Amino acid sequence: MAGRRAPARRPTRPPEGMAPVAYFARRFLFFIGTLWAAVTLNFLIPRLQPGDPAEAIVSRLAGQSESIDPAQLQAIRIMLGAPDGNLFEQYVQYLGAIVQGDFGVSYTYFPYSVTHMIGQALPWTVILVGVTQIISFIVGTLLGTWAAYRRNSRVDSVITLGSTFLGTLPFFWLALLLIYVFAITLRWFPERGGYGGGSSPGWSWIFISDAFQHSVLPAVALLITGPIGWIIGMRNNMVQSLGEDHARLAVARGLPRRRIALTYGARIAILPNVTGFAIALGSVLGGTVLVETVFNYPGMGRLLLESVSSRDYPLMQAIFLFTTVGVLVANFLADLLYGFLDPRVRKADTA
Amino acid sequence: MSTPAPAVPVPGTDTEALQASATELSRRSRLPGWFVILWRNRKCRAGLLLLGAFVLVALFAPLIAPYDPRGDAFPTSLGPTGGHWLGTTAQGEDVFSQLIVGARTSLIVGLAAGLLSTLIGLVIGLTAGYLQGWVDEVLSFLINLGLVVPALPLMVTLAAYAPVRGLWLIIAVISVTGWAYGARIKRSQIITLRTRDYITAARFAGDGTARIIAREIVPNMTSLIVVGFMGAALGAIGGEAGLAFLGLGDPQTVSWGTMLNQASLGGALLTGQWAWLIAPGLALSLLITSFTLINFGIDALSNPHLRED
Amino acid sequence: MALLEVENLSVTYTPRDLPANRAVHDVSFDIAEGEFVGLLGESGCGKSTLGNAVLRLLSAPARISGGRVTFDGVDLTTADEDELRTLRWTNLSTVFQSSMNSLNPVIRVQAQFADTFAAHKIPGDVTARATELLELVSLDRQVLRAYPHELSGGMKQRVALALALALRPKLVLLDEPTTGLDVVVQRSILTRLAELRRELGFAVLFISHDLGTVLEMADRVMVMYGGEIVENRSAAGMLHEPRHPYTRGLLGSYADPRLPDVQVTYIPGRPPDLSRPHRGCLFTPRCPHAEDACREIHPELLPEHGGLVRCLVAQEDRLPVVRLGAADAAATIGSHFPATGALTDPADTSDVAAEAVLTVDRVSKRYTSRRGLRTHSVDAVRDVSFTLHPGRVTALVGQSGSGKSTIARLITGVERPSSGEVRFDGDSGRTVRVDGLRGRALVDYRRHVQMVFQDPFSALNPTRTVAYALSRPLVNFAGLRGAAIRERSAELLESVGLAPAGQFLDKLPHQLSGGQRQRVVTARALAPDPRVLIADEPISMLDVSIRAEILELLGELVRNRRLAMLYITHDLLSARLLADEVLVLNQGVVVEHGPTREVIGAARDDYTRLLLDSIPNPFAPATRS
Amino acid sequence: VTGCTGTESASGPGTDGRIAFLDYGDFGGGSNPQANYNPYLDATRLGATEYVFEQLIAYDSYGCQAKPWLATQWTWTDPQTLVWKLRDGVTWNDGKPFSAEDVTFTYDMLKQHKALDTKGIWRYLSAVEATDPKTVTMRFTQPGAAAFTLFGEIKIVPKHVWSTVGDPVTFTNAEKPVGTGPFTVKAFNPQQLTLGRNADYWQADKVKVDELRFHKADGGGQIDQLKLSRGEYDSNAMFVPDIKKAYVDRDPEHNKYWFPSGGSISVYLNLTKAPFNDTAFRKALVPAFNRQEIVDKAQLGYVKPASQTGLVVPGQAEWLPKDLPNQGVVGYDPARADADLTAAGYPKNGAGKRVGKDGKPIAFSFRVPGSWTDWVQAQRIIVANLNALGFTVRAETPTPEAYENDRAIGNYDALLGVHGGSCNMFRNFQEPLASDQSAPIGKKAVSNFVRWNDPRTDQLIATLRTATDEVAQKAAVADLTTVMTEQVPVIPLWYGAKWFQYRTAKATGWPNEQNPYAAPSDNLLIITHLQPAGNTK
Ligand SMILES: Nc1ncnc2c1ncn2[C@@H]1O[C@H](COP(=O)(O)OP(=O)(O)OP(=O)(O)O)[C@@H](O)[C@H]1O
Ligand SMILES: Nc1ncnc2c1ncn2[C@@H]1O[C@H](COP(=O)(O)OP(=O)(O)OP(=O)(O)O)[C@@H](O)[C@H]1O
Ligand SMILES: [Mg+2]
Ligand SMILES: [Mg+2]
Ligand code: NI
Repeated sequence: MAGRRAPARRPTRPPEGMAPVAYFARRFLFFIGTLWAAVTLNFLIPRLQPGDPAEAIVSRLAGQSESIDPAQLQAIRIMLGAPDGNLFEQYVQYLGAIVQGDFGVSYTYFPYSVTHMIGQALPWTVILVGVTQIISFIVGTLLGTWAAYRRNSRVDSVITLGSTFLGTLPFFWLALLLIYVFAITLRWFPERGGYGGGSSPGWSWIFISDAFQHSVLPAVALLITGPIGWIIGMRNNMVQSLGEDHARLAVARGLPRRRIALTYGARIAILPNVTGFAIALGSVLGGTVLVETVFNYPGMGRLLLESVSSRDYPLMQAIFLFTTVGVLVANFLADLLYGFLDPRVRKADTA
Repeated sequence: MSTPAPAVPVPGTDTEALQASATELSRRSRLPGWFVILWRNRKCRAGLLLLGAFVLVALFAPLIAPYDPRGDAFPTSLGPTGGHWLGTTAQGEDVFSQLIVGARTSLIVGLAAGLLSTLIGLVIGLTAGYLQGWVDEVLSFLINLGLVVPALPLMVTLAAYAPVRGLWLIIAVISVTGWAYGARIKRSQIITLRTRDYITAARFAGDGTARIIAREIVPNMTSLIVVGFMGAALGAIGGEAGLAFLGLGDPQTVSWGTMLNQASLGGALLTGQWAWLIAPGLALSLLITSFTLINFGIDALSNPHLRED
Repeated sequence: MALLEVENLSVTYTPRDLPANRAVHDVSFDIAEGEFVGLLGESGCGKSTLGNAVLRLLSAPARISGGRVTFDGVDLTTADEDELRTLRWTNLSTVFQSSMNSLNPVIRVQAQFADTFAAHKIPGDVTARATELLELVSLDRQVLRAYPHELSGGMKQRVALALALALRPKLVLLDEPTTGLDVVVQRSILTRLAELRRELGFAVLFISHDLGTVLEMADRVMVMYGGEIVENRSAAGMLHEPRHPYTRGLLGSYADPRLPDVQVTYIPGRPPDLSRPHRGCLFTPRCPHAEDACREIHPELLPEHGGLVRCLVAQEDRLPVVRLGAADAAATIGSHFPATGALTDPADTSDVAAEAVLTVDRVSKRYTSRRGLRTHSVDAVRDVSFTLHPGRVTALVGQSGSGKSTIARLITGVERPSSGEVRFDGDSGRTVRVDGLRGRALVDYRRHVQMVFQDPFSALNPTRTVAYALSRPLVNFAGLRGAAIRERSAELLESVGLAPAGQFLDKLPHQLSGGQRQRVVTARALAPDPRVLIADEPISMLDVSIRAEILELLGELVRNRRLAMLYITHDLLSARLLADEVLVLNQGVVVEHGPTREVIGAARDDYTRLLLDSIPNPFAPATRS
Repeated sequence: VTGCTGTESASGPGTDGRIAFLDYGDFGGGSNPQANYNPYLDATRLGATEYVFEQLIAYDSYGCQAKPWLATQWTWTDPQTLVWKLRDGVTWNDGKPFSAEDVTFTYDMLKQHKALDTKGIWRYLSAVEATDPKTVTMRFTQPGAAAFTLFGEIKIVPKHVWSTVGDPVTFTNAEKPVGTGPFTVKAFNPQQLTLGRNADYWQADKVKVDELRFHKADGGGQIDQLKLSRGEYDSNAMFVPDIKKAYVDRDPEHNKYWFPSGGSISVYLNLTKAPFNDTAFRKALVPAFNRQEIVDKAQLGYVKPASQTGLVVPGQAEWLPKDLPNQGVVGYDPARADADLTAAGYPKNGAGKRVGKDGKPIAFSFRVPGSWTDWVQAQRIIVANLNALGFTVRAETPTPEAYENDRAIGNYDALLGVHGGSCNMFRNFQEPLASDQSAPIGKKAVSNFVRWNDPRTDQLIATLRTATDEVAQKAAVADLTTVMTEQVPVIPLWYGAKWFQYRTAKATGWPNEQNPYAAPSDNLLIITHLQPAGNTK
């Protein structure tokens, strides 16, 4: 006998008589509250730690085998300027600046502003990671669907086992091998960077094709490891939903297998993945530290790693803020979207 | 109307089959139920065996490893030879010994961080989902916060700022950044479970909240919890390796991640020491694969329907 | 050639952790075109399994272990998926026992119709056709735009029925399509079904426990026992001259509640354990006419008296003759079984001597829910008052959705009333306000007040065995420890007719049939030996014989242990048999309240009369077509 | 390489005995470099500034010799006055003539904007004046000899451009930077920086390279090492493991390297704690470390064991006292260390543990930054050496930040530190040893992290700062090296290396061990020495 699920009861404590406006206002307040908390955390995390950006810069310049020139340290301290006031005043200033969209000047790229630096890195990350993320999701979902549809067949084994093995290869390692094989040995693709040394960034055809060639290997690395989660998740969910009575009845109704797989399996099985996907998309803004590092890709991940290691507070804070807001917004949208996709969802509970 | 079919034997001629399944039942019942359920799934069995092999290697690492993993008395940058199956590092350490000992680190990190973050997620998710009300509001807020604070960046930051980088720091960092998603999923799951009639029925049977959660709700979430645990463990193993690869790991520990990092720094590609570079990567992948394979059997734990095939 | 031919079909469950179970054994029957065939049988005897086997919808661990099913000349047991697919629904459709869950939760009703049409390449306007189909089952076209969760259980069942008829199939398999529906709705659906069948001419295989309905509607009735068909004859023949002792027993368990005197019997004993080998006739241990030969020889299903019967005694014509056609039929047939199993309606002991143990005082409940952006509220219960007394049973009847379960939840403290109060008079004469109880106090309260949940599919934890479910109240309230728990659990199972108990204790809910689950739920509620029992439809999925037996068990508890009971039901016969007084609820309001006999005998309220009129009466020749 | 589009074949020149282009390694500016040719923004400027701007003198920082550059001549008229004669015929690359105005403007700008004075030149200067268009006079607040080497590092910028700049601190100079140097910026994107030869350069005849191409690389990872080994760089400066096998052997004819020594890497003992405050104890430890093993194992044999004197030998050997055996490099001699320790009052107890004056076993921690793997490797050897002597030493590997912080505030027992290695003897000793560079425990010390506080050392350092004549300077340095060997404020173990790889396929004339005319970082000196390879292969 197939799984019977008790018809989900309405919550026992419904939000009595709450008007829709109030409901949205509440959700929005919740959103703002989380945003504020995240922003505050982003302010505090770097500041609560010991360390001096000037020292970090100088020691990076000097390298580990050279002694540090105190005069240089002094000059850099002056250049960066010490933050004014106590922590609270700094916090107020910080909030004020954020509201105005002013993130300050980057320490590592002085005198370029943080906004400028993020503007440089963001498109690369958004395009590379965003596109591969979406492709991973689509491919993963399709493969997972296929595997569940052909459960226990050879296709299922090939998909699940194959993707399991490939997908769990450590991804920086995979990246290295890809570079070695396809860039260094075969010389099919450039070995790193977002574009070649000779081309100048812009909307020219040459540049775009150059950038595309440079993005192939990192994209492949991301695509090999990306879909596994979606595949397994989708397959598991779908196996479950295909075992339910409504799917059994669909069989009895003589619906084509494909139709059953899609509307009675995949359509339901995809729901739990929506939030995960939204969060994944939201975190695209943070880039992928590892891939970008291995491929020297000029995206947010590498910028972040650099800002952290050289204690570039303004840059670090801004990147944190970006990723946080990205995930938060994605999360918020996913919640709203979920209500549309899953008619059963009890709106009060998705908060 | 057709005439009834000719006589057939008395019901129960397939006694042998019945007997067989009964003896099998008793033979198996000595093992814990969850294990039997997992063991039945072919892929899951392969995963369990693989994981078991890793665990054994990790447990007996000092016995298996031919040399001290940090002993650097050998010629440097050797390729695979009879004495050094996977060659030596640029410092003259035996790669094979490091690989064996590194299994320990990866397993410890995976299990500890997986457990820790699952536990945090479970406690917070379950409390929020079960109690609801303002507790839920507060905890949901925390969960959301944990969710939006970017994990890897935070991991990088914490690892970079912590004064001393021990293995436990890495574990703590990974757990602290990794619990939120699980908590969220568990919360929403428990919200759908807590209003089921059988939960109310358990209250009628006089069970307390703690018992209801532990005995009625959790079994229905086993696959979710275990999958969450494995996800966290995988994340931790990969995370440790990634941090180590970025140079943010604990250089004192021998782990596959530090091996990769050192292979990379030590110019394994340059000197053509493929074994040094490939071995830890493959080992890492196999370990993670074993987890994913086990995952195939997990569903049957909380969905008895899936136990039959 | 018949439309459906089933030959020597056997189905075996081979679960991994339990002994294999021959749920269906060597079953053969035919259904001719346009024929309406009823399938009766004890709960758990394999009816649903047989149905699934015919549709080839069995899933592991069940498999067809022998025999053939031929539909319209096509061998279904060997047909490949494509062949099956074209056959399905255009020729052969079904409504599942769990039809409440058989609609896709994420697409609208309209889409489910559209799917069906598209799959079989039926051209034309989906909306128009679907609207027409919904009208067949008396549903508004608005329903098309709804998602399944927005419909009530009865509506979902009707949608499922409309779907089943969508392609004008030649055969419809209905597995308890109306369980859980109140008599009025049930009546209207079945009347519709009969009309449709006349119009469209499809054949029906109708699985049900509702003897009255089956006998009234079917052309021919088959009776299953222990995985076998034991009798197969025309409905009239079955009604007037049942030949198999089991059939006779079943009929003896049925009566028309509207009669002035109602008496039913049940068949003592337990069905055979199909995981064990048996010799001889499976019914022998319970059969009043069993002879030595019965213990040795397994009888064949052979023609006899114009039907088929699987009974040596009957075949050799040594059965006592009963030939009935009137209202007293059932009672007389039942008398063939020992009187131990007899149950008459309670004497009008209208002494309200005992103090009320539970008082419901002007209780109302309003639900507010949000659908999209709109909120709307339902007054599920309005201003209801009544009392429960030790040693008395109060029946609560009423339409589906009238608020019966809501009252049960309010009384047991699962939910709080929006207004009014519920009071309980505890041991020490202390009165507690139930609507204010929390934590420990609530647990204490439930030591005395237990509830049988309406939906046995959700009231049992799918991951917990029967033994665990039963052990909890025994540990918490009865204070049992160790082996005593299992012993007492087994006793409880036996008392609700699940025997041998050992076979059930280690089963998981999904390995039980609907009726078996329902009895586990009842056994659990009885475990703490409560003073008040709220039973929400405790017998809706049981066959009439077990119904009678459980009613007797409950009746005994009421009489001997001075149990106070609120008995919620759609089944007026059982209300009549068990209850001292009846409350009729309509849309949350009590419309009639009085001693059972009075309410049933001389109903004043229109709605109550409607309820009574809807009860099927197979014995009234007028209703037969 | 497929991905490289653009200028690959575009540059025409390269005939008539010149080199068409050379491929160099990284050009600074972080992982995502932005156009920045402000020569004073050390942290963020791009490598091109080295070739666009010039200084008054070019310092050969290997041999520690000043070469005339924009200035042809300089004289100390008194210990506090220095007069520069500027070179004739020098023009800015926009055609404007170079004059003393530019020099005074530059120095005055550094005075006004402390953030630009990364060498701290105005710690010594009091005024810079143009006495005539070709003469600049500098006045010092005190005898200024100690500051002399710094002049080699101050790039001179054109007044006519920089005087119009609002705030030179945030000036990126991104559009066609104007300088006097041998190259101009030809093209830039974050992946590649291309410099073109300045045909009007004042010694244009010496510059044989038409184009320099710098390629973005991040800290010399595997990929860069591979590219280097395949000969894709004509010159680079990065760490390469097993360089002989990985680089030289791939093309022994052309692939060369030279790793001259940099600063000393030494054991820093916290001198405020016992037993490290005991000179005899420290002195006994000098032979306790297996420097050769560290060099071989942790440093892949690329460097040399360091001299206890604090000087870099053999480069600075002429500053050493003549009678010093083995130039102050002490060999590994655990037996002697053991004997000396016991003699100093630190015997081993029954359990083989070395005990302090208080009779308790001596246990302490030894820290190195965790991410510096070669140091971690060295740490292992050091700890093993110490434990072999009966100490109980914990190896700790904090993050570089934590390490730096604890080092500065004196919150440590023992760690590895770097000092010295420059041509400025004053700095070499003042930074690690002068008491004014120290601070109480808990406060950040500038650079005297061991907290050496010795009046005689301070006095010698003061002498070094003021002495303009070489004899006095040498005497002071010799005395300071004696302080090092006798009082052992720190224990140098090995010299950091300056990585330098070069190929002779296109160009010859690179500095190397045989011809160490410049350190690898002396870009102007090198570029004016390069010659086309005899046969262009
Ligand atoms: N998955 C299973 N594993 C083992 N036994 C099962 C399983 N499902 C059902 N059974 C057993 O098979 C028998 C027949 O079940 P079935 O559901 O066909 O009964 P039914 O006649 O439809 O009963 P009801 O009237 O209560 O619905 C029952 O005894 C039941 O316990
Ligand atoms: N949690 C809830 N939220 C909103 N409405 C509810 C809720 N529970 C019940 N209702 C509504 O209250 C009414 C009464 O429901 P209830 O379950 O008490 O009916 P019932 O008499 O038990 O019906 P049935 O015979 O079908 O079991 C129905 O209209 C139902 O839709
Ligand atoms: Mg059934
Ligand atoms: Mg109800
Ligand atoms: Ni290239």
